[in-house]
Amino acid sequence: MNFDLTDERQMLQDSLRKYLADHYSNEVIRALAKSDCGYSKENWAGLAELGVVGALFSEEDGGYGGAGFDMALVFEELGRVGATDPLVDTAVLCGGILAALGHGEQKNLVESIIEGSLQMALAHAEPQSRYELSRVDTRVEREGEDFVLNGQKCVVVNASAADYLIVSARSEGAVAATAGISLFLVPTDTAGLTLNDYPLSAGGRAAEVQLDNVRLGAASLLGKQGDAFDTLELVHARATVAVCAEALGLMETIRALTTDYLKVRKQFGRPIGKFQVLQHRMADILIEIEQARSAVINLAGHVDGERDAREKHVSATKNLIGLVGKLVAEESIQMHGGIGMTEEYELGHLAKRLIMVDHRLGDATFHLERFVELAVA
Amino acid sequence: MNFDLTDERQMLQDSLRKYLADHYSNEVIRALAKSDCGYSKENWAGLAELGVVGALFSEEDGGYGGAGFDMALVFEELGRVGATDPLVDTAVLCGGILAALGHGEQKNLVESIIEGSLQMALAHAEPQSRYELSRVDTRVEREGEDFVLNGQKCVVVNASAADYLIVSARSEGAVAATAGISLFLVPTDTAGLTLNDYPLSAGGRAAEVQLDNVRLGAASLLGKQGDAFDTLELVHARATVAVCAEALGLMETIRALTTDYLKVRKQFGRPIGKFQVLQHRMADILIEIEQARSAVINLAGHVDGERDAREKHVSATKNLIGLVGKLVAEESIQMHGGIGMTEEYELGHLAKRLIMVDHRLGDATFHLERFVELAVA
Amino acid sequence: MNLEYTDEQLAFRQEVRAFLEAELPESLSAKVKSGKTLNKSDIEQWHAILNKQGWLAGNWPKAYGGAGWNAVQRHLFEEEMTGASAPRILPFGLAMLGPVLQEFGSAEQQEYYLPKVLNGEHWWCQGYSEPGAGSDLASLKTRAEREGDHYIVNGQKTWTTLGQHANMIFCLVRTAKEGKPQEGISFLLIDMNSEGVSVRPIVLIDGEPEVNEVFFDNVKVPVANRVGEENKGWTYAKYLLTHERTNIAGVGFAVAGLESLKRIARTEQSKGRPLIENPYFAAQIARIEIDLMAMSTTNLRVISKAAAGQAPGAESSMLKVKGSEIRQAINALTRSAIGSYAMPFVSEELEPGSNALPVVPDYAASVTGAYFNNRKLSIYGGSNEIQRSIISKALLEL
Amino acid sequence: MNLEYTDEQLAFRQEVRAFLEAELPESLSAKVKSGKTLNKSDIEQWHAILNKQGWLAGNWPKAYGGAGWNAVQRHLFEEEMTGASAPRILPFGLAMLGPVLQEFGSAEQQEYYLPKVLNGEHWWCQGYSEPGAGSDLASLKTRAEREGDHYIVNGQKTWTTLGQHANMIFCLVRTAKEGKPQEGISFLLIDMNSEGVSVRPIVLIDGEPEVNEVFFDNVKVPVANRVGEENKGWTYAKYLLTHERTNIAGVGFAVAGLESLKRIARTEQSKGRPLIENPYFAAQIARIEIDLMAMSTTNLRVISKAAAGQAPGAESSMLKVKGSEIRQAINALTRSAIGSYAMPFVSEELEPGSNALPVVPDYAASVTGAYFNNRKLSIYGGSNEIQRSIISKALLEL
Repeated sequence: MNFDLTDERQMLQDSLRKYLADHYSNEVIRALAKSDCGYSKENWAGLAELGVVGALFSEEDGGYGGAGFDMALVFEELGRVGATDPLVDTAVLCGGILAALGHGEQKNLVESIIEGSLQMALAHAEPQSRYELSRVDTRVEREGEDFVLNGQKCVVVNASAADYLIVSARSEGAVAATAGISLFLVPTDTAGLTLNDYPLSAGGRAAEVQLDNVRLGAASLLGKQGDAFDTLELVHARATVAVCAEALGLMETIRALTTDYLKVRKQFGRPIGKFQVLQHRMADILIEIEQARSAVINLAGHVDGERDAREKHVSATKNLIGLVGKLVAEESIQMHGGIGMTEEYELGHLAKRLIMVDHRLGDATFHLERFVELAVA
Repeated sequence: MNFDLTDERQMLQDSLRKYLADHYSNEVIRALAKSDCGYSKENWAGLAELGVVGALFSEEDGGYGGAGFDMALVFEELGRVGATDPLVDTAVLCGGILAALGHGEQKNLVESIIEGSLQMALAHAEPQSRYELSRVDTRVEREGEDFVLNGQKCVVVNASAADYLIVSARSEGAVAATAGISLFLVPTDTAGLTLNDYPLSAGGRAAEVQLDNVRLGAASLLGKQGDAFDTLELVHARATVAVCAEALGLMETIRALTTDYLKVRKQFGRPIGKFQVLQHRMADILIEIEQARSAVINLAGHVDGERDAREKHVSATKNLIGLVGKLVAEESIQMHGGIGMTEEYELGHLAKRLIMVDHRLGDATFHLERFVELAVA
Repeated sequence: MNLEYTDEQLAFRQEVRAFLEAELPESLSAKVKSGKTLNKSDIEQWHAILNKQGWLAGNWPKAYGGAGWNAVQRHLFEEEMTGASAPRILPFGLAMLGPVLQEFGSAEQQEYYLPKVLNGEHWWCQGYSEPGAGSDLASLKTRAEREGDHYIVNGQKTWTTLGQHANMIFCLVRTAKEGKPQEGISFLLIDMNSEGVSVRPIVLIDGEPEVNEVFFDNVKVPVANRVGEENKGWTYAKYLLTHERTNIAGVGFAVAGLESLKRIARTEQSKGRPLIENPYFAAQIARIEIDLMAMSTTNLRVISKAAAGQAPGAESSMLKVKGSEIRQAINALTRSAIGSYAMPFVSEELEPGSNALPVVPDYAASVTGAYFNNRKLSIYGGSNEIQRSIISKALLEL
Repeated sequence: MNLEYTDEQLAFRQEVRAFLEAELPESLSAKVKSGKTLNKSDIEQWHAILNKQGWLAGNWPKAYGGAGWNAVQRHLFEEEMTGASAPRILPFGLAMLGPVLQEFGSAEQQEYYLPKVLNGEHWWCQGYSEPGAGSDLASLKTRAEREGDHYIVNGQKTWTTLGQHANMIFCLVRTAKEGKPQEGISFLLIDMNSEGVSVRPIVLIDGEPEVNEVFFDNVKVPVANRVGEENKGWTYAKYLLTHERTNIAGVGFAVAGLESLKRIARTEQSKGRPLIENPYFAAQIARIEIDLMAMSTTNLRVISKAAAGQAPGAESSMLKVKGSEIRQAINALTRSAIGSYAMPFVSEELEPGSNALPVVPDYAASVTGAYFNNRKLSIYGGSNEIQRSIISKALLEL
């Protein structure tokens, strides 16, 4: 049992923290968040050069880490500065799928991701699927050697900046069956693919994706036909480590901002941090952030292990992070008062990102129900 | 729209409050609560003489009121002093059933209840029924003109002091069907009836009731065979007004005790009521007690009306009272500190009664689910 | 005890309902229902319709052109308004300034200003808060120095809601530095077109410029524009805050919000069934609905007292806290209900008639913005922390 | 980062487990499992078994007859103990007094008292709290006046847990009135059989006489029974409170409590199905379990730091607050789980071997009592309010 960072991870944390301090000031981040692309391609390249993208992949896959604790480290740091880079989408989700299922040239794309020269997006969720991973209504039909896809995907983060989408589609089985789901590697300029791109309230961009008779060659299939669910579940578990660690980083910065504000903001002749009510509420926030940190550690420590324990921790951690994130965001805005409501103060961007974590990969309610199914009943 | 008491109810409140002040001191109540019978027969007679029991019955049934607001008034006052008299059991539940279903001599018993000369208990709940009114596993078989009952009833409040039990039993239908439930008037000395009597932690007594081939004459049937559910539901709705109003009275006294304590108890050189944290928590308690009061008013105002609105308010109010009761009891103990944990301080008895309200007639969780079924989904 | 309205009250409600059915433009109610942004002319149009009916100022006495309704009538009116998705009446001139002028203004001020509030010639905004003075309102620093017939005003106000549309602002300003902070404050009416007044929008976290900063740089304000006595403004301000608390619980908004949430939860799917049938989600709706049922009755109890002439005291604070908590809980659960469609921020979708390709379901477009915007409910008008302190002092004497 | 124990640690756990399997009397574990009351001889029996193994004082150095375990070993031992439903080791002599004597006691005191703690000759209880001094411990009033070789002690202590069984009490007493309240306190060891000591049981709201008042009426205590210097007792008391905080989170109790809750919820029925399958109930279990999973890891993080020699500071306060909240939530939900069987109070059913006809299911008998009794968790050992103040001062510097 050891909760210290290894020397290698400590070095990564130090260099990443320094890079972020130099390139991810709050002003820069907030401007980038609303830019056409939603993040900075230069910064992305810088992260890749630093080995940050590679840290999310195992040595076997050409990276330098890839364990749960590597992801937790990287994303906590990114969260601390409120970064909007689509590392979850390109690297953890799509990179993870390519590493697991890619064959031949597909697998080479992992190298491009690690180098920072490739952007990707996972087009999996659908308007009616509500976080349920196995609910896929997009259809794939075989026509000769080709695959033809029809359907609709929603809130595909990073889609318009992506070189490729990975698209899920069903060839057989009921709409929520785990069997029968396949994944395809689809260049974003493929005919029949329509992207309706838009900004996200917490920064970055996403798109609604329409698939109208999208015809793909046999080589576009990732892994075996109808057999993608286990990989989807695994990469979503890994992505849950990422977004939960990001949330933790966000909480830490928000907590620090709020504590600082309580010391300088005066009302009724004294710093508001001298009011016992706010002291005790901050103490509760601190306690809950420690809970969040422990939940992230639990998930990071189990994500590389066997499936049942892994998924139990996925749902436990995502539920807890969703609830604590809401508490921290709402309480920090409340304690700031009016200033906390303004777009130009740095809290706003961070609080919005923190709230939005609950809308990715299943919210607190979804995972509470899932935890009951996995661990209670 | 009028939230004032009518003159008649104001008079009843005044006289009841005076009687309780004279006869229901906290010391007396706590001693009685643990006595062999669980309450005082003299006090009961006094209440009856005052017209308090009669206030729970309509004029048609020989009483002087019987509306939801009459019950709310009476039970709030009884709650304020922490009274343990089994008025819910004898008058609201059993008296209500007799008034609704009784024929001939059975109905005359209502008069005895109003006079204060008869005690009763409702033997309806069973070890597996968990607040579900229609779940009755006790069987009744017809043998000639007689009825023969077999089964087990649990936590029958006031059973051993009762002259009669009203016992529910099923002659047909699945175990949780609303149709097929009958009610019988059973003298407590009937052969085959075994009472295992015990004290309750919040005062008063109850018994486990065993029915082994309890043979009853045809005249013991209340109403029509198999047709008792609607009446059971109605009297339980009325009993819910009673226990919720009792809870409200308990909350008011507990709140006053706690506020007083905050003013006299000193720590760190000043009354603990000067600490902002406790002030704000007391403010929240006050807000929630107002919620509780409104919930009781809502239920009292709808209990005499049509079934759907009535039952929606039953579950809404019982859920809210359960949650607020727990908050008020726990917070008041916490703010008192050690003294609040002791049996000899008056808070303990009141807090226990308040907590135990959630274990009668369905708890907060049961009624949340029921409210969803009745009003949300 | 009686939860039912009198026949008279029911008739009044029927009258309001009929009026709204006939006169509320569908173009406006559709915007309100779907959470679209109302522009200036929308608000002016609706105020004009109400004014024509004599119902714009329900709380004003008839002598001043108001409807002269009692608290129950005002409540019924509010309830019907929110139920019909009518735009809300802006409170600044009508609920806030009007009563102050009627109580403390000179006859000239009443004659000059009150009709202009009603006919829309004056769009008022509120100049109370300052950057340094939030909950501690009395610590305000904007100063007005007397020079002959004028005050010279310098300073800054903030959180001025819809100040971008206003041509008039009522302000608390400091006219004396001695004594307690409360004692040197005066109440001034300032033309926003005066030289030296400038307005800067503040974009809130929902992305909308709802509030503003207002700067005063040597602004000349006639002494005649002072309401009441010099240095007595705090009294008038407190009076105003009491009146602002009409409908402080926001029951109508909560009821409409809950209905909208249920509608969405019937449309959204969870595992192939309507979301509302999911027990884990339904339980959260039920908890809010149960709280709202009780709070509505608390609200009626306070209204009933007010209609009988008893001034509500700390009960208003209780309604403020519980009311804002319930509305915020509804906003948060509605955000949960729309799932990943809470993430997009497509401001064009809030503008009716936009040509942008729709991204999210119509019911989802305003949900995230409303959630973030309504965090203000527990901050403004005296934060919930201030309200709790009021309650513990007034009702518990702690 | 690594959540797994080392091989060495796993071997230690195995050793503990094997010992408990072999040596823990089934008669004791059955009582613990069903929440029955342990009597004095039960506790003495279990202490003697542990002492024979050399494991009674895990936290003491070997030189004093302890096991000399580090924080991780102590944690593993606790975990196995609660997992096996072993009676808990009473903390008064072992976790509280022992470390104080080892750090501040004279050689004579160490030689005289420590072996008697281990062999059970002395049953210690704690004389800290007083009726007027709860969270404000330093305001204590029991006074000790010097007369030659003795102190004459007068005053009253309260909340003395299991004082009815004790023959020794360690007390904080006031030996000087000057200066800050903390400065005039001394730490005395008092024989409960001394003339002038009397004990009065306090029945708590669960109906059990767990705690006591202890009165001192001109009690002669040899000066040699003072630990450390006169008027420096506050320092020793604080040291003791730090040591009391070992296992402050109560993870083992929470884990056992949650398992018991789930077992009950699998037995209890709701609408013809096991209660645990009811989503409204299961959701509440799940929330607690998720919180407990996280808190267990927070606990391990603190233990891991302690094992590495870093003294836990305000982290203990965080564990105290969260740990007590989780345990109280488990108690409350278990009470809900047993439905109307929470109402009976049949004290005989808590006594094993009672001839009374059983009223409630065996698993239900102690549930309501435990719920009420464990309200103490957020009150004693520094109330949760005190802990929050410590956290905000130490970690947030507010």
